[in-house]
Amino acid sequence: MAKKSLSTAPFLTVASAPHMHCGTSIKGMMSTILLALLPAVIGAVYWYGMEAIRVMALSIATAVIVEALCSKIMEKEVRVDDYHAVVTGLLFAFILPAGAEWWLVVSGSAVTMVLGKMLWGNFGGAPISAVAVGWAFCIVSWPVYINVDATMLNTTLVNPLTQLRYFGVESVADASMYNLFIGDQLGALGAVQVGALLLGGLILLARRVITWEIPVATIAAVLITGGIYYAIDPEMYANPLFHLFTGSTMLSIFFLLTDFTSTPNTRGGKILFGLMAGFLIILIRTYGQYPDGVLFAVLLANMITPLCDMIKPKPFGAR
Amino acid sequence: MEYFLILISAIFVNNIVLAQYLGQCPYLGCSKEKGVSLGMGGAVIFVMVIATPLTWLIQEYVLLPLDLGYLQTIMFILVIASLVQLVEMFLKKSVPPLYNALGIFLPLITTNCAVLGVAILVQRKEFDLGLSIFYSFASGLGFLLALVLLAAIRERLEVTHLPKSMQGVPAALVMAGIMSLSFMAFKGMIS
Amino acid sequence: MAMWKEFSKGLWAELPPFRLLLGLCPTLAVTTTAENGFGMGMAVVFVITLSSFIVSLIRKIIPKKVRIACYITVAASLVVSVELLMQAYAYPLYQQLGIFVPLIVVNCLILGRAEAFAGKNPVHLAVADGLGMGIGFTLSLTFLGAVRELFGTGYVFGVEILSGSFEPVEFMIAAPGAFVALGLILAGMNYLSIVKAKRRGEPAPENPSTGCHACRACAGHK
Amino acid sequence: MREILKMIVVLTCISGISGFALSSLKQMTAPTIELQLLTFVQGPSLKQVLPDYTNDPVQERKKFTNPLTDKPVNVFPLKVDGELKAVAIEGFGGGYGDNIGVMVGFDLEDNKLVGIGITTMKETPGLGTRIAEPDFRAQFNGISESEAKLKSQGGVIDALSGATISSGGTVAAVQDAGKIYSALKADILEAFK
Amino acid sequence: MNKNIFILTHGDTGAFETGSVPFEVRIPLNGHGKKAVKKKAEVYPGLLVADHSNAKIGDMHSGITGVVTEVTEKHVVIKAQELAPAADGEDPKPTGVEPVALAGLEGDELRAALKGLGVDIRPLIRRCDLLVINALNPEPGITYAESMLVHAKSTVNAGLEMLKRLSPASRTVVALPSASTAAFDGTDIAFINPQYPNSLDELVVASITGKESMKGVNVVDLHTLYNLGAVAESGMPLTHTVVCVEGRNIVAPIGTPVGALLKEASIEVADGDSVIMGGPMRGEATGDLNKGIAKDTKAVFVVPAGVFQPVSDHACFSCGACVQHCPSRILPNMISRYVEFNEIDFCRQENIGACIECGLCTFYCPARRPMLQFIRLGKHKIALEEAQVAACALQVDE
Amino acid sequence: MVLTSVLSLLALGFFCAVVLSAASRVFYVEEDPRVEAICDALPGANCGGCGYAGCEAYAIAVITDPDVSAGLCCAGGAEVTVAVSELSGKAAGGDDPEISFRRCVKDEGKVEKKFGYQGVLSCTAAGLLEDGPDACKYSCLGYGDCVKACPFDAMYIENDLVVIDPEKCVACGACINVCPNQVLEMIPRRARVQVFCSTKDKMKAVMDVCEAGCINCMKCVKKCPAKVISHVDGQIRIDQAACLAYGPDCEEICVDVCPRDILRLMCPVGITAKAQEAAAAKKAAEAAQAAEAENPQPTA
Repeated sequence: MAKKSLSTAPFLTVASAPHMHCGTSIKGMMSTILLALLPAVIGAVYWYGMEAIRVMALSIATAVIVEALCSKIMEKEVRVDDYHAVVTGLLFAFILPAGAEWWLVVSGSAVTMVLGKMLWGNFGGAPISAVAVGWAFCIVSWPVYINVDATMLNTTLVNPLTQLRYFGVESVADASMYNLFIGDQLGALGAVQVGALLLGGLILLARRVITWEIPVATIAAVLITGGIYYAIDPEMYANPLFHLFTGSTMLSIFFLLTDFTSTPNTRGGKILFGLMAGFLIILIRTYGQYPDGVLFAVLLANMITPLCDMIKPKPFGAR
Repeated sequence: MEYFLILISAIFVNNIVLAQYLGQCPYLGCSKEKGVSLGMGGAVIFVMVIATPLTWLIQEYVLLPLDLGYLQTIMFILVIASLVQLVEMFLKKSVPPLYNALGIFLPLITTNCAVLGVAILVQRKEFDLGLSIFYSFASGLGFLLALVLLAAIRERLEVTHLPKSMQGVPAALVMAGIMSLSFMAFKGMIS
Repeated sequence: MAMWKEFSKGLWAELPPFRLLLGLCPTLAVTTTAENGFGMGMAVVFVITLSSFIVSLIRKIIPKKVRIACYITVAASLVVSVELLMQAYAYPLYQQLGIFVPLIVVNCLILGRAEAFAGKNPVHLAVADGLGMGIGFTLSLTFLGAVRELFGTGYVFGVEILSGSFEPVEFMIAAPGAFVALGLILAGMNYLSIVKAKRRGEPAPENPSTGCHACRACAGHK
Repeated sequence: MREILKMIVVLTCISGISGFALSSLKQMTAPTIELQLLTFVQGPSLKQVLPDYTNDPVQERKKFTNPLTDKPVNVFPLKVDGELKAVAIEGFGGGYGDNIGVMVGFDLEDNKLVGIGITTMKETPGLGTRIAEPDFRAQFNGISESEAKLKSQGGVIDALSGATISSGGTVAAVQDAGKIYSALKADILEAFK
Repeated sequence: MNKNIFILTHGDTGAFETGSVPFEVRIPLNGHGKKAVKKKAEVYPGLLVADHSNAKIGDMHSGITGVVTEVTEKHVVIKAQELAPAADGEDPKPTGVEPVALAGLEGDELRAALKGLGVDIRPLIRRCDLLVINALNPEPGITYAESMLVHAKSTVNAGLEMLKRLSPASRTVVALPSASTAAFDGTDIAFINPQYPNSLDELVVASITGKESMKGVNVVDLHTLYNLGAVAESGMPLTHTVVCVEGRNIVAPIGTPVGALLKEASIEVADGDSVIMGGPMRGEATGDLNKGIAKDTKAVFVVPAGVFQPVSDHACFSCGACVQHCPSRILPNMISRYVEFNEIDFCRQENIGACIECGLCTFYCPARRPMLQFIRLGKHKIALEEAQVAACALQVDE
Repeated sequence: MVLTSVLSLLALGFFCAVVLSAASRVFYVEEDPRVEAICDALPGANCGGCGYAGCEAYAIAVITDPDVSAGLCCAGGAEVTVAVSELSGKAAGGDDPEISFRRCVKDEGKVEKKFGYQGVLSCTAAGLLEDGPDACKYSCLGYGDCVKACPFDAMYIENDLVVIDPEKCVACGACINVCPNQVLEMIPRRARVQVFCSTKDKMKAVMDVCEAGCINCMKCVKKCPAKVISHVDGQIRIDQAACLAYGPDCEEICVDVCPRDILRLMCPVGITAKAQEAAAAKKAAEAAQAAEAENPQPTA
């Protein structure tokens, strides 16, 4: 019955509990986001052709290179293989006009990565949406070059938001929601693929990469605020659905406002955050100087993120 | 309506900190913690709302009749400095709880150019007395808002792996820049 | 020698806007061009030197309770003088600096130096200190202005540097650009210090702008 | 008590001395400042009014008293090769930010406007500031004072889209200058002829 | 990942196996001051090896026949071997101990007797109004509970009887998985949805009482009840316990080395694997295969290297997965950051104390941050700080 | 014009002064005179750099809170620190400067890892799991909790061990309590002998895991003529103050008797190399003299 002592004991690994993991990873999440962006990429290529591919490729390449370089300079681990630079680069390309100059794409993408991510210590630190920062930087610096109307002279599409801004609501009264939905409108190359982005958003929701609170709250706020204006005077203000289906609204709802690092975590916080963002979208579009201020709304909503996180449920044992 | 426009303008469109660069020292100095930023913001509103009508009266009844416009700066600052010191002494003696809440921020306000800035701006805009008081209150609210937002974000940045050279003030400055950038969304809202 | 020491500290070790973080309002507001930065700096040099001189001169007769009022009166008189002189002899600059000239008076740099140094030291040291601080301030403002002007317009001091296909980055001369540029310059200074310290073989260099108190280990914060 | 007395005396003295110093300085610099003001504020706008004048209108300006307000008014003669082409008068009208100052040139022959130039304004950049652009200003060239109104008011001027207040302010300033001009016309003719 | 892995019902897995006698046992001591045996002493099953000075902590007994090879603060090592037969002229060596008649004892005497038999009575006699028997499998992968209720029902019943005698509670509730058919005479039954975090004591109590408070409630789990029942039935010292080794339920002597148990279940352990004593969600990994199981070791698992991504020091990127899954409704992401940056005050503000250490935050974290470890570290630091404050207060008083 | 301006400013100045002086009388509040004195010593810039809202707040904190250091004012610099420390009665630096010291040489002892640790990179966290990954549970774990705690950047990790930079260490003591294994200790910089191990284990346990660990042989305790070495809690301790007081007469016999080289002669930390050389040269010269005195060379 007596056995010999255990043979050479293996060198075990000790970690703290729990010892299981669900298997998700940042890389996996980013791949899912890329997958969700795929329909919009296809839509962009369909409507804008090679130009769109050029802008997207340039932007992604810049983002990846900038991340690697900055990580090197900061002596941090280079983590380009988690694809988040790819996602950021692609999202940034989505808000550019298809005819953007190469230098605009490169410098904008670089600023997006530096000002929006790397200065805050790579992925995880930034309290703001990098893409929105990049866009705001570009629109302040080069308003003409990022303007879709100024850069896309050779297209037959019309930009509904510019129409609304400068020619009043009559000019867009006959815009077909279906056309807007399938992306038959002039705008940033990816942001206006409304239907494709909605599909992508649903993929993200189904794969549990994002939760329903922010998109639903934002859509609700856009519809309600827009609806109130519309109810006050349909001759002056556009249909709320029009706001939802134009510009970068859909992109923001599913991909920018749900950006992980810059948005609240608690359910109450998320809902407040979404409501705020939706409200600001309509407010900026109605009164602001910029035809499409959605990304400004994203930035402004990011500013209140820490305050939103103060709305939290009572912890276990407190009720 | 005019009051509403002034409110929106002073808080969002022409925020004294983010668009007019006034009051930077306390903006960066007192934005490390939310509680402190609330106290500072409250104290600034308090002093502004008292100081602006006083300076307005001086401008209206001393400087303009005597044609001493060039003495505006010196008179205003003298009044503000004395006022701050007076308020501080008064609170310390009479309302110690309030002093403990705001009093510690009062000495910082003497050198807060936002107070003097608003007093001068009010004159340049040629507001009447009621409007001046309201404008100073609105500006103070704008200051409070910017301060609290930055403080909340900085509290979060404290627990972030910032690059070593960004830690502290540089990160706060860049963040303030991005905040100012996002407030540009309101540009042109009131024209 | 003592005078040189007081003078030189303002030029690097205690460079006002970058190291002491004093006087940020004008630093951010007027540095849209190098020229404006320089002009503002010169105005501050004038005010701070003279105010240091006067404050140091009368420091013994000022009662403690009214010293802030006195200092600020002195500073304000000097500022108004500068304003008048600027209007008389450099009007375009006055137009540019606008409201910020009167606000020199609440520039915490001036009151700060009056309290921290001039109110306690003899005249010659106070003047050296004020001059050093003022010149350091001017240099910083000019540098920041030059950077912003260069990227924002392609010009420095009105001389075209970047030309051809360069598209001016208007962000740099807009309000947010001021914050970001200053923040990045501070970060860059920190980065340089860290790299320098590494070269000297110190593995864990101090973060110069935050200082030891930034860790809050000892700063008994609430 | 002694200390309080000292406090009062010191602070009062310092205030008094600075008041004295400042007012002296003010008096010393006042003429220079006025000249500078004219050169840098009104000067450039004169160029807008009549780009090709050859004299120095700031030096040759004459002061009149505005009979409407009893305030002094500067009138600038604009000469081409020694020949008086027009006189310029500054008028003010309420804009969005602050009063808009407009320099208006009048042809002494037919009393029509030769052009306008913006002296001071605090309008919204990109919107209201477009009143200073030549396209807008050119509308005023060669029209009479009564025509210098917005189309909505029955004049010939197109308001800038999105900057109605600024446009209105400009027009009001032109009207203001026109009033001064008509009130002072006789004196002006006498003075410059 | 599939949520099914959190289902805690596995059905009846058959009667418990009795493992072969290990080559040695390493009886873990927990502050047992007096060792009843010395090195080279001969021991037999049931013999007292260590005594605890606290009257509420059970003594330790040998589970096998053998010779003591090492006695330290932390453990008593007994090598299994046949004892040499008694020399001529001596009394035959004892091979066992006499059972204690527990039935006739009451109150303090009963407690003393149970302590002497190796039962930790402290958790059993805690003052309470409501006694809850947590009869769910404590963690995913542990399978003994349902079998125990079928094949060792008598032992469990005996334990329950004894517990009722010990505990001051006026009411007893047994918490069972929702489909269970087990019945207990004179005891209320509550059904709990058998999904992982629901089996934690706090959540069981919350589901039974509707209040998120442990005040006036004492929870005893089935494993403890079984151990108590074994003692109560036989009157013999507690020397064996049930351990679930990767789904097989083995009755093994206390102190059996983990390695021996794994060998018993024919599980190979290689370099880089983790061996976990306890459940995979809350158990402790051990660095030493020789470590002996304790009275309350419910399971032993092996996680081979590379099955799960190793934990990393990646920064939290606030995806919110932990917040979504936290049964305590706290913000583990912020707490982990605050601990990381040593902001202990903020941890308190975020209610670190409400954490019930279920481990779901770490399970779901895509950045693979060791969230639970951060939280435990934070709690540890708070405890240290409070101890320091208390020490200061004492000094001031003096 | 001059007159009006002078008069109006005079009036305003007078008014302010009267109001202020009256207020200072009416609203007089008793204050600790030291607070005022410190306020005077501080720059008064109210820059907030010290972490307090204004100079007065800091002055009050320095006086009332014993934990607040006297050296927080960054605007004032060293002179202010000296002044504040004098006024507040807080030591800016004691007579006998101390330094943090690591009682572990696990690299020399070839201490191996018991297991592969995965998790939070913190000594405290690692120490909570199975007594830490090192075979010796009293070793310096090298995850740098102390480095993070050090406010002066005076520590860094090299080869899994913490290293203390004597130039930067100011003996604030922040690192002492954060070490879960109590490896760090404050010693006088002049300390001559120090124990390089902090184990509390018995001889055999130590010999199993470490080639350089203290085996508690007690030789040093027995041999010390000053009786300043003691064995407390299973650890060798030296009463440094008493050791320094006794002086060098013992010729550091403890170092000689230690079989494991755990007690070592230390170069007094913080004394420059030049001074050491000078001391060594002096010692050599003395030794030579002594030798000469003992064996007088035959003179020709």
